[in-house]
Amino acid sequence: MTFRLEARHLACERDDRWLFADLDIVVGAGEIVRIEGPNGSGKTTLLKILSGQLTDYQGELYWCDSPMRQVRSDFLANLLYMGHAPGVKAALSPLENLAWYQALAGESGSESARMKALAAVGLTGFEDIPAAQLSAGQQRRIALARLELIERPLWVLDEPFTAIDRDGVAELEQRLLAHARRGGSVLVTTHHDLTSLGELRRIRLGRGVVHAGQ
Amino acid sequence: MTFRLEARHLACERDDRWLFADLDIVVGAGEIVRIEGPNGSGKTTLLKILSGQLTDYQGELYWCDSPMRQVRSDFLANLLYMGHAPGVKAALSPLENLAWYQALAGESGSESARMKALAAVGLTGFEDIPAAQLSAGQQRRIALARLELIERPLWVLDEPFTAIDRDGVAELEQRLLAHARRGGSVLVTTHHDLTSLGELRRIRLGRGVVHAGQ
Amino acid sequence: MWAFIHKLGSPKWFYDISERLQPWFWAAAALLILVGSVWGLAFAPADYQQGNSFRIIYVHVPAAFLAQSIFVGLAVAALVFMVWKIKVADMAAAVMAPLGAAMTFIALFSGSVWGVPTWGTWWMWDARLTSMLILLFLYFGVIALRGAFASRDSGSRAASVLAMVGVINIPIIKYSVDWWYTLHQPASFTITSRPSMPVEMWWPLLLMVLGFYSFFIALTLMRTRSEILRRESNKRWVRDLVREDG
Amino acid sequence: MAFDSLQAFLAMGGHAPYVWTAWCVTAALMLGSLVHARAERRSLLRDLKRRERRARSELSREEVDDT
Amino acid sequence: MQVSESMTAMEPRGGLGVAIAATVRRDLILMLRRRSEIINPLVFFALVITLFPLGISPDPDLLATIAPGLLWVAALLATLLSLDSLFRADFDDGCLEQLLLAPQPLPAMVLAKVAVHWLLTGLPLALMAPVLGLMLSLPTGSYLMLAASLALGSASLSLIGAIGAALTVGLSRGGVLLSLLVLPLYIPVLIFGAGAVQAAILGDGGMAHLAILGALLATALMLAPWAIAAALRISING
Amino acid sequence: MQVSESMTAMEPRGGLGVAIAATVRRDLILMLRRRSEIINPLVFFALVITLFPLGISPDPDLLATIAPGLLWVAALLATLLSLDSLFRADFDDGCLEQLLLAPQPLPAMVLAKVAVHWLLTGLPLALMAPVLGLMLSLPTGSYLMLAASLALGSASLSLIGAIGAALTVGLSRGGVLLSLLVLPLYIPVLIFGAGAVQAAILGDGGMAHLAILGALLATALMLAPWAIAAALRISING
Ligand code: HEM
Ligand SMILES: Nc1ncnc2c1ncn2[C@@H]1O[C@H](COP(=O)(O)OP(=O)(O)OP(=O)(O)O)[C@@H](O)[C@H]1O
Ligand SMILES: Nc1ncnc2c1ncn2[C@@H]1O[C@H](COP(=O)(O)OP(=O)(O)OP(=O)(O)O)[C@@H](O)[C@H]1O
Ligand SMILES: [Mg+2]
Ligand SMILES: [Mg+2]
Repeated sequence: MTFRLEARHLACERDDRWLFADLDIVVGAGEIVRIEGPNGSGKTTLLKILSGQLTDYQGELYWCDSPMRQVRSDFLANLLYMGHAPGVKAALSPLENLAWYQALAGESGSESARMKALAAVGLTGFEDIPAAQLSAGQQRRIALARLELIERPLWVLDEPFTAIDRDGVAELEQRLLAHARRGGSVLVTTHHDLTSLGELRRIRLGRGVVHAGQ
Repeated sequence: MTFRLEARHLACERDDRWLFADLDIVVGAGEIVRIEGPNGSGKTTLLKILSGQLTDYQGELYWCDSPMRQVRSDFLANLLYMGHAPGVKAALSPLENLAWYQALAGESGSESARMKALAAVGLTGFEDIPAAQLSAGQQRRIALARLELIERPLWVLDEPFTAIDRDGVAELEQRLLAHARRGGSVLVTTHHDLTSLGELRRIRLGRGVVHAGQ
Repeated sequence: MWAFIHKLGSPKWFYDISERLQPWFWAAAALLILVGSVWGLAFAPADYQQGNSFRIIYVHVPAAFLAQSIFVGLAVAALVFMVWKIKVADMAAAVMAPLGAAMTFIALFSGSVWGVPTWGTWWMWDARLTSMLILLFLYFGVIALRGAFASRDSGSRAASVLAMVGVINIPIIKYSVDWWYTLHQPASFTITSRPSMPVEMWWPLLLMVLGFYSFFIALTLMRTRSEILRRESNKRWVRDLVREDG
Repeated sequence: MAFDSLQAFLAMGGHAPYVWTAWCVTAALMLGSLVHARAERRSLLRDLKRRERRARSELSREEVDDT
Repeated sequence: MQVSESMTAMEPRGGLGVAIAATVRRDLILMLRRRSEIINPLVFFALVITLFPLGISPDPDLLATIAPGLLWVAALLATLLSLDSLFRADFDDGCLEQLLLAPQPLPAMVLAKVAVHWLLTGLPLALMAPVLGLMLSLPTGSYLMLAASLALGSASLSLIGAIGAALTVGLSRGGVLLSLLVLPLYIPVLIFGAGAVQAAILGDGGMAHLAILGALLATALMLAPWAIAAALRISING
Repeated sequence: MQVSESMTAMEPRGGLGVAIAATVRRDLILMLRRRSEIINPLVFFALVITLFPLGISPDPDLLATIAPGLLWVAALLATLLSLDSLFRADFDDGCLEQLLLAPQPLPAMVLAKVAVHWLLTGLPLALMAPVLGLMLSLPTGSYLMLAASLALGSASLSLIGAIGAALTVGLSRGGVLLSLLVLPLYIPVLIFGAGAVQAAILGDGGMAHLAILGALLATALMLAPWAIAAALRISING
C-alpha cells in the first residue's frame, strides 16, 4: 500500500494571531515539499502538528486516508522527525547514539551499518569520541546519520542544514533527492536555497496569507 | 587612537589534534574578516580565544599593541560578542532584554532607542511579548538588535545568520558592511555565502592546514 | 447522551445557563449564612464543656467539608476535561483550586485558633490536622503547576494529571496518617470523640454547611463565566455580547 | 438568645479573641474572594470592550483606505 | 520528479524488547560514565544525616529515638533531588521528543528508565543506610528492616517522583516545584517505611508494614507508568 | 573596502551603578514574573518540616527538643535547593557569557545577583520560620531569635552557596554535586544559627551566637564575590 499524509482545513492560532488557516496539504510518495516563510511564520509549529506532537490545532489529519488519531502508531512507524534540537546525547559517542535510535525503531542493528552511516555524514574517525567534544556542526551530523541508518518513508526535517558546512549541505541535498527517487517523501523547512533540487512543491506561510500549490 | 586586535603564533590543541597552529591574525579598523572551515575545524574555538573567553591556547594576543592580559578591561569596552547561544532571556520581553544589555554597557539608555533597534531587526509589534513565545529566528533577531543599539568598534559574531530568513540575512549583511564603512571591524564565521559583501579577508581553518591572507 | 455532554461542554451554553442559575445560589448562600451565623453566634446554647469557644464550629466544619469536596470536584473536572476535552471543565477547575486552598486554610486556621482554648496548643500532629495540612500542599501544587507553564493548554493538562493523581492518593494519605497516629500516641483527645451534638447546636451547623456550599457554587459559576469570556474573547458570540453590552 | 447583653455577646464568655478571630478571618477570606471575583469580571469586561472598540475603529479605517 | 522505485507504508513491528533493553543499557552507560551521578545522592544522604547531630544535639539516646525518622526523611530527600534529572537531560537535547515519536509504547519505555533510576539510586541508598544508622546509634535488630523497607519504599518513591519529574521537565526551574508536587504524595511511603523500622525496634517485626509498602509499590507500578507517559506528552507540548 | 569615517577605540567608562541597578531590577522582574520561584522554597521548607513529625513521632515534647535543629536544617536545605538555579538559567541562554564579557567588574555584578536571591529566598524563609516553630511547639521566647538568626545566617548561606552554584553551573546535572560542595561549608553557619536559638530557649539570649553569625557574614561578603567570579570564569571555559 502506498502512503499519504493529508491535512485538511488545518488552522493554528497563537496568542490571538492566526499563524495559518484553512491549509490543505497532501504529501504522497516520491515528493519533496518545502515549507517556506519568514521567521515566526509558523513553520516549526506546522511540522510539529503534522508529526503529531502538538495537539492544539483545528482541522483534520489523515494518514493513508484514516484519521490520525486512530492510526497514530502506524504513522509513527513510518515517520522520521528531526527538530531544532538534534537529539544527540553529549555523553555518548556517535556510535552509541545511533545504536539507541536503531533499537527505538525495533531493530537490533549491526555495528557495521552504524559505521557506514557515520562515514556517510563525514564522521569517520570521530565514531568513539563523546559527542560533547564535537563541534556544533558535527553534532548535527550525528543526527543526520539517522537518515542513512533507519528506513522510514516519511522524513520531516526542521532546518536540517543548520550549522552544516557547504559540502555537507550539498551532500544532504543529494540524500533528500535520492530518498524521493526511491519513493520516499520529505517535508522540510529551511532558509537555504535548495537550487540543486530543482522545482519543489512549496507551501508558503506568513503574514496571514497562505499559498499552497505547485 | 585607532584600534587593532592582533594574534601572533596562535595555536590550539584539542585531544592531541592541532586545530590550528602558528596562526597570525590582525584585525584593524574598517575590516571584515571571515573565518572559514568545515565543521569541527575550530572556528568557534578561535573566536572564543580571540574574545578572551578560552585561555588554553598558545601564542600571544594584543589589543592596540598591548598584551591582552594587561588591557583586558579596555578590550572588553570595545567588544561586542555573539556566540552560538543568543543570550536572550526567554521570560523577558525583547525590550527588557535590550534594556539589560544597555545597562551592562554602562548606559542608562532610552526606550525610543530600543524601539528603534527592534524595528531595525523586524520585531515591531513583538516588543512586549515574552521571548519564549517567539520563534527560533525571532529570538536570534533580539540578539542581533544589540548591534544596532550598543556602540562598539569590534564585533565578533559566531554564525550570526543561524535561523534567520532570507530577507534578514540580506539586511544583516548590509549592517556588517555599514559598520565596516564607518570604521568598525567585524570577525565573523558563517557557512552562508556572503557574496553581497564583495571580497573579504578570509582565514581558512581545517584539516590541520591553515591559510591566512587576502 | 453524547450530544448532551457536548452541549454541556459548550462555553456559550454554560455561560447562558449559569447566568440564570447564579442568582439563586447567591440568594441561598446569603440567606443560609446569615441565618446560620446569627443563630450559631447568638442563639445556640453554649457547650457545657467548651463554653462559647465552640461557636467556631460554625465556620470550621463547613470549611473543612468544603475543602475536601472541592478537591474531589477538581479531580472530576480534570477527568471530564482530559477524557471528553470539555474546556469548561478545565475553566471550572482553574477557578476552583484557589477557593479550595482558601477553604483549607480557613479550616486549618479556625481549627488552630480553636485549639488554644480547648487543647491549650495551636497545633498538634493529630491525624486529621496533618492530613488537612497535606491537602493544603496538594492544592498549592496544583495551583503552582498550572501557573508554571507558558502555554495555558499545557498548564491545564498538567494540573489535571496532578489533580487526578492527587485524588487517588488522598484516601491513601488519610488512611496512612490515621494509622500513623494510632501507632505512636494514645488518643488523648480527638475531634471525633465528643458527645453527639444537641439539635439546637446542630441546626445552625447544617444551615452553615449548606450556605458554604451555595457560596462555593455561586462563586465558581461567577468566576468560570469570567474565565470563559477571557479564553473565548475572540469568538463571535463573545464579541457580539460585548458589543450589545455597550 | 444565649447572651444577656451585647457586652456578653462580644465577650463570648471570655473566648472572644478566639471566636472573633476565627469568624473574622473566615469572613474576610470569603468576602475577599467575592470582591476579587467582581473586580476581575469588571476589569475583564472593560478590557474586552476596549479591544472591541479598537478592532472596530481599525476595521472602519481599513474601509476608508479601500475607498 | 521521476520516481524510480516505490516505497510503501511500513507496518509497525514489535521490537519492544530490543528497545527496552537498549534504553536500559543506554541509561546505565550514561549514569556509569559520570560516576558522580550515582555517588552524589549517597553523599547527600550522608551529609544530611551528619547535619542533624550538629543542629540538634549529639546525645546518643535522643538520636536513637529519632534515628528511623531521620534516616527515612534524608533518604527520601536524596531520592527526590536525584529525580529532577531523570528526564531533564533527555528533554534538553531532544532525545525525549524522539522517544515520544518512537513506535514503542511509551509507558513501557519510561518504566525502563525508572527501573534504572531505582537500581542506581534507591538500591544503593538502602544498602548504605545501615552504616548511617550505626552513626545515629540506631538500636540493633532494626538494621535489616531499615535496608529492606528503604529498598522496597524507594521503588515507590522513584515511580511517584517520576510523575512529578515528567510534569516539570519542560519548566526551566523545576527543581523546587518538583518537591512541592511530589512530597505530599510521598507521605504514605514515609509513614509505613519509618513505621517498619520503628516496629522492628519495638520487636514486632514490622512485616505488616513491609506488606503495605509492597501493596503501595504494586499500585504505583500499575498506575504510575501511564501517568508518567501522559505527563511527558503534556510537557513536550510546551 | 572604502572606509568613510574612522572609529576609534573606546575608553572603558563607569556606569557600574547603572549596570548593578539594571541587574537587580532584571533579576527581581524575572523572579516576580514567575511568582512560584519565590513561594516554592517556602513551601518546600514547610513540607520538609511536616515530614519530620510523620517520620519521627508526633509527641510535642520530643519535637520541641529537636525543633531548633530541624528548623535550621530544613531552612538550609531550602536555600540550597533554590541556589541551583541562581546562575543556571543565565548559563543556558548565554546571558552569563555576556555578563562575563561586560566591562563591569564581575564581583560587583554577582554580588547584586546574590543580594536579590537572599531578598527573595532567605528573608521570606526567616519570616516564615516562626509559624513552623509554632507547629513544632518551639518554646516561647525563642521565636524572634529564630527569625533573626535565619535572616543573618541565610545571607551567608546564599553567598557561600553561590560559589558552589558557580562551580557547578556548567555541569548538566549539578544539583546533587552542588550540595556536596556546599554543605560542608554550611556547617559553621548551622552550628551557630541553631546554637543561637537553643541559647535563647535556655534563656541566655544568644547574642554571642548572633555576633558570630554576623562575623561569618562579614567574612563571606569580603571573600565570596571574588570566589564566585573566579568560579564563573572557570565554568564558562568549559
Ligand atoms: C488546625 C486544627 C484543626 C484542623 C485542621 C481540623 C480539621 C477538621 C476537619 C478536616 C474536619 C472535617 C472532618 C470530616 O470531614 O468529617 C473537622 C471537623 C470537626 N472539627 Fe476540626 N480541626 C482542627 C481543630 C479542631 C478543634 C480544636 C476542635 C475542637 C475541639 C475541632 C472540632 C471539630 C468538630 C467538632 C468537627 C466536626 C466533626 C464531624 O462532624 O465529623 N477541630 N476538623
Ligand atoms: N570541550 C571540548 N573538549 C575537547 N574537544 C573539543 C571541545 N570542544 C570542541 N572540541 C573539538 O574542537 C574541534 C573544533 O570545534 P569548534 O566548535 O571550534 O568547531 P567549529 O569550527 O566551530 O565547527 P562548526 O562549524 O561545526 O561550528 C572539534 O572537532 C571538537 O572535536
Ligand atoms: N510556546 C508558544 N506560545 C505562544 N506562541 C508561540 C509559542 N511558540 C511559538 N509561538 C508563536 O508562533 C509563531 C510561529 O513560531 P514558529 O516557531 O512556528 O516559527 P517558525 O516559522 O519556525 O520561525 P523560524 O524561522 O524563526 O524558526 C511565532 O511568531 C511565535 O510568536
Ligand atoms: Mg522554526
Ligand atoms: Mg562553531
